[in-house]
Amino acid sequence: MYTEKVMDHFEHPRNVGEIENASGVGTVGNAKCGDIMRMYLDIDEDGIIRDCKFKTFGCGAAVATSSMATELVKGKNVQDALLVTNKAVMEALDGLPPVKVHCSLLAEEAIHAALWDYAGKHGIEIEGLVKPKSDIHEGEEAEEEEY
Amino acid sequence: MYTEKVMDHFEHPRNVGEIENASGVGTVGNAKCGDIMRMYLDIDEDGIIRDCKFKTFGCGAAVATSSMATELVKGKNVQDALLVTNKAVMEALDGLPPVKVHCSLLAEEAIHAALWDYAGKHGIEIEGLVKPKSDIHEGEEAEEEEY
Amino acid sequence: MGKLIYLDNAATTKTAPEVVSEMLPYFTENYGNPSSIYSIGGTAKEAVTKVRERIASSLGAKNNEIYFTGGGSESDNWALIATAQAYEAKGKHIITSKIEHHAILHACSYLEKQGYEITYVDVDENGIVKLDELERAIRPDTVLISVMFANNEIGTIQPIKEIGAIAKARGVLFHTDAVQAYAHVPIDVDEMNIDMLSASGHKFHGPKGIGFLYIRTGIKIRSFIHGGQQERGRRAGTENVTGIVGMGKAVELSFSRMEESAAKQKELRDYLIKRIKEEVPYCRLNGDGVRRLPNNVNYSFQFIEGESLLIMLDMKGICASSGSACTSGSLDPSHVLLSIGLPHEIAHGSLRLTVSEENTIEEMDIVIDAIKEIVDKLRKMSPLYED
Amino acid sequence: MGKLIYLDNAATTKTAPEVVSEMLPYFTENYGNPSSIYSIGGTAKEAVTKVRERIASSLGAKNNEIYFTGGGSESDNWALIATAQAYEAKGKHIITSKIEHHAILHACSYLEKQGYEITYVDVDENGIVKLDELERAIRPDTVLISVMFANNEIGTIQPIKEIGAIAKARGVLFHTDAVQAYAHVPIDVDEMNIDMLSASGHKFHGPKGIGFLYIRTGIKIRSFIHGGQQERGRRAGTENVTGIVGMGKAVELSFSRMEESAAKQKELRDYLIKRIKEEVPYCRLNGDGVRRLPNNVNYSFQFIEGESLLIMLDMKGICASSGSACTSGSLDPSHVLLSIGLPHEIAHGSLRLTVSEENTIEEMDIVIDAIKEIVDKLRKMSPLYED
Ligand SMILES: Cc1ncc(COP(=O)(O)O)c(C=O)c1O
Ligand SMILES: Cc1ncc(COP(=O)(O)O)c(C=O)c1O
Ligand code: FES
Ligand code: FES
Repeated sequence: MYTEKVMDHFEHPRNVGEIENASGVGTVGNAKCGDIMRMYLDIDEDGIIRDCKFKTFGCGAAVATSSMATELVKGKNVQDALLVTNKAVMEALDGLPPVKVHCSLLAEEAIHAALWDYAGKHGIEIEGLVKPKSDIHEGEEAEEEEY
Repeated sequence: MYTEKVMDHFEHPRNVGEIENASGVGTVGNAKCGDIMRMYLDIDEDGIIRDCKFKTFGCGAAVATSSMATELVKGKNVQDALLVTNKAVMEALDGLPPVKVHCSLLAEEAIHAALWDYAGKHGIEIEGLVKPKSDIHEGEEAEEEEY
Repeated sequence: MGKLIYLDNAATTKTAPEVVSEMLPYFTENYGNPSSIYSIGGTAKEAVTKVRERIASSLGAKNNEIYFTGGGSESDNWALIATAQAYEAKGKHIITSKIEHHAILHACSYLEKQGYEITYVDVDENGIVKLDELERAIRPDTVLISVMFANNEIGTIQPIKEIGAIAKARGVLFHTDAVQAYAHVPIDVDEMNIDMLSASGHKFHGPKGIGFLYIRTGIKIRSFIHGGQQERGRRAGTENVTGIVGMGKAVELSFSRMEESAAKQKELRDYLIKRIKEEVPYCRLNGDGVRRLPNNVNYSFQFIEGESLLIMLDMKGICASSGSACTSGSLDPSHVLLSIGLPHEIAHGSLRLTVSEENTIEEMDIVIDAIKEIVDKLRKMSPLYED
Repeated sequence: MGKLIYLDNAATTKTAPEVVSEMLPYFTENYGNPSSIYSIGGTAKEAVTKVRERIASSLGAKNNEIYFTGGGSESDNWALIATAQAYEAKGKHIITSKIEHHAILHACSYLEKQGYEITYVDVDENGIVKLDELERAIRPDTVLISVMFANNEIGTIQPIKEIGAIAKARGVLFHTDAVQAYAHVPIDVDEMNIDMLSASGHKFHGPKGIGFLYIRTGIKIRSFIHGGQQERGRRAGTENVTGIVGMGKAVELSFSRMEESAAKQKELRDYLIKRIKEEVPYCRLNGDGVRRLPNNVNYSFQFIEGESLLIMLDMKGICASSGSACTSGSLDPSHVLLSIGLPHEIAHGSLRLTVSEENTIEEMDIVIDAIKEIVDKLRKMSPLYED
């Protein structure tokens, strides 16, 4: 069901771990829903993301999107990191099954949450960054089911 | 679905045909329902059935029971012919599928109708013989069906 | 089984050997549950997806408009019952024809008991639905028209495109029971404005116990069998992978040679029709002469009864049918033959011969000779003949 | 497919080669419609009859109490929906458990929308239905109790005989979904007071897409799929002869070696349970220790998520399942695990291993090593672990 790229990132996830004294840390998701993603950012004085690590409790897609997201934001400045949307992550992974799109949203939100944390701590405003939802599932609406 | 005996009587029906100037003729069934049986009896002065012939429009079981019924009544006296019930015919044929039981009733009724005709013509009373229904399906009740 | 002549292809067909070969690996190797996550489940799932695509493209439909079912009867019940319930708010009136298969008619009886109203439109003497009557039957509370593509007993092909156009113009959904037609004659759901379509694998050399229902995108779908998330949550039950794979192969085979196959069948059909008409007195061809399935011959022989005829044909190794095989066990004469105006006693004496492309003209000669001999024998035994 | 270790026999099983051989002649030789009158139809019909007898005798039932269906889900839907409708006049209340398969639960949701009332009885922490609660739930308008024989996720076997006794004493019908239990453990419908029972062929090395429903004589039966006269007019549709024949062979095989097979499975099961408990920290065995299907192991591993675990097992050629395969596609944690009291995050990290008698202890060793390695790897990646 997953593309080769997804499987590769799942089997060999890049940047797993924590960053001590990270510039920003963001945690999103909800263990009740079976997915939690935590993103650590190490950002230099010029606003360049020097390093990025993650820890994820979630499905294969959640792991792969975390891994890909860390790869994509590394080296970018905080403003450009906002361009790493869930769509960008999915494209970089050659796509995800429809039922797994929300896992990539989790990755986007985790980056935003880490950036928000960083911005708050440093009194910076990142254009276009809004306060992330604390629970990615909050805004979702249940799909209509008919029996 | 039919026993060997039924198949044998169907494939090689005994006593097919008509008897000219028969002592008694009985027709039962209903073309609308797909079954008509006509029985011809040739009865001597002692009330012995010398010959018996039939014509049948109907299913395999109808043909076989007609054939068997003619065999069974031949040589019997009119009183004993009443013992050739549908049960007797079915037994002689080693049984019929449940859905085909009514075909053997047809045979019984055809004999009765022919005997009734004979009795009427000759002013005789045959003990236990009642006027046959003109249509064998009259008395039947539709099976309850549930959808 | 010896030298059988099988002329009951409308009842069921021989599963093609290529179909069986295609199925085999899915029994003992790729037996995984397609809903599972591991690779052998994935193999099964891919196979199912490929068949879905193949069927969709055979109808001009989209992949996600094809739902696998356990056969034609389930498809018909689903289409009628679940759709009736889904559109209850709009109305509780359904239109169908008098010559539908029992899977439609009995589902309609069920709905009637549930408070729905059904109009059964008449057919003409050839079995063609009366379009003007159909159109007049449409009411504001009509939600669905269900008319079969081709009749299983007399082979008459309905003016489906015209019915689809009427349904569309009047904003009514249109379902067609194409169990006898699919993979036998070309069908395009868009061109014909078909909203739902039932088919069954074993009618075109696929396996028994598998079928599908086409449901056009945008139609409110209720499940009929509730449970797991299979078929996008619309039809529960572990997928019958082997059945699906087998049906898929049968679809491929049928569509790759549909024209030749139909031509061959028509040749056999027309040969039977012609010789019987010329050589057996007191007979009547039932169904339309032109708008007719390539494989169907249906004759009534006066003064004789169908079952006797069938058994005698069977004794000669010829498999045929009288009325619909699905209703044997019932002794009533066919509702289809009564609807086209046959009197009861004639309806009882009907014979359906449905050929496949595997039959030969030599077989037809044997069959015709057998029919002549048997009809003669039975008439001599009949109290109705020369009376 | 290489050296797979298949441990998902509760999702579906490999069709036994003997089963496939038994089916083959019914595809291309004895392919006749069993409802037809001629000999090849008769051969098919006889085969169907033989299977019906075999299944009936395996349950202590009568031949005419067995009805073939398209699988477990259809059987469940039929049992619930048609029975509810048939007994409407008596009442519209049904009792079931919280851990039923979705085929039951979603059929219940459907009935709720149709105005029926359903009571969902709790289970204890091992997944055993609370009998006192069940008994208290019975009302004058209760028409049916439906409790599964054994659970598909955690393998817990219910006190069916006790439930049957309660139902009988209170004059309520009792249906059991025995899809996981039939042909795995002995069942006697009279001794256990079972009025209706669902089973599915592919759960015991038969083919997919075939199942049956046992219905005790005397129970009012409504059809679920309406149409032809098959199954004595109760379940329409051309009989899936190959499916029936295959299921029949699987029944024969299963019952002829049920004890040895169960003993072998229990050995594998208990080996897995013991070693995992001893060697993997933060884990919890779900389901009852004793009243448990011979083939079922279900563990929750804290801090990790099931799908990741499954994919990594798959990469090592191990087929397993997390929760019920029938609901994958859904991302909700298993309702069964929640019902036995697991918190959501733990329910997400569950693994079901269901063995067959073909598995070996050597395979179990490989699986245990793989689990240890993967659980470790995933925990290292988890933000919940050592937090
Ligand atoms: C307990 C139970 N009931 C019903 C079903 C449904 O059976 P099927 O998938 O054959 O329709 C299953 C398996 O999927 C099951 O495990
Ligand atoms: C027109 C038509 N509809 C529906 C069916 C039912 O199909 P199945 O027997 O595969 O359920 C049949 C055949 O039996 C048929 O000929
Ligand atoms: S993280 Fe929720 S399913 Fe992927
Ligand atoms: S004569 Fe009526 S079915 Fe036999």
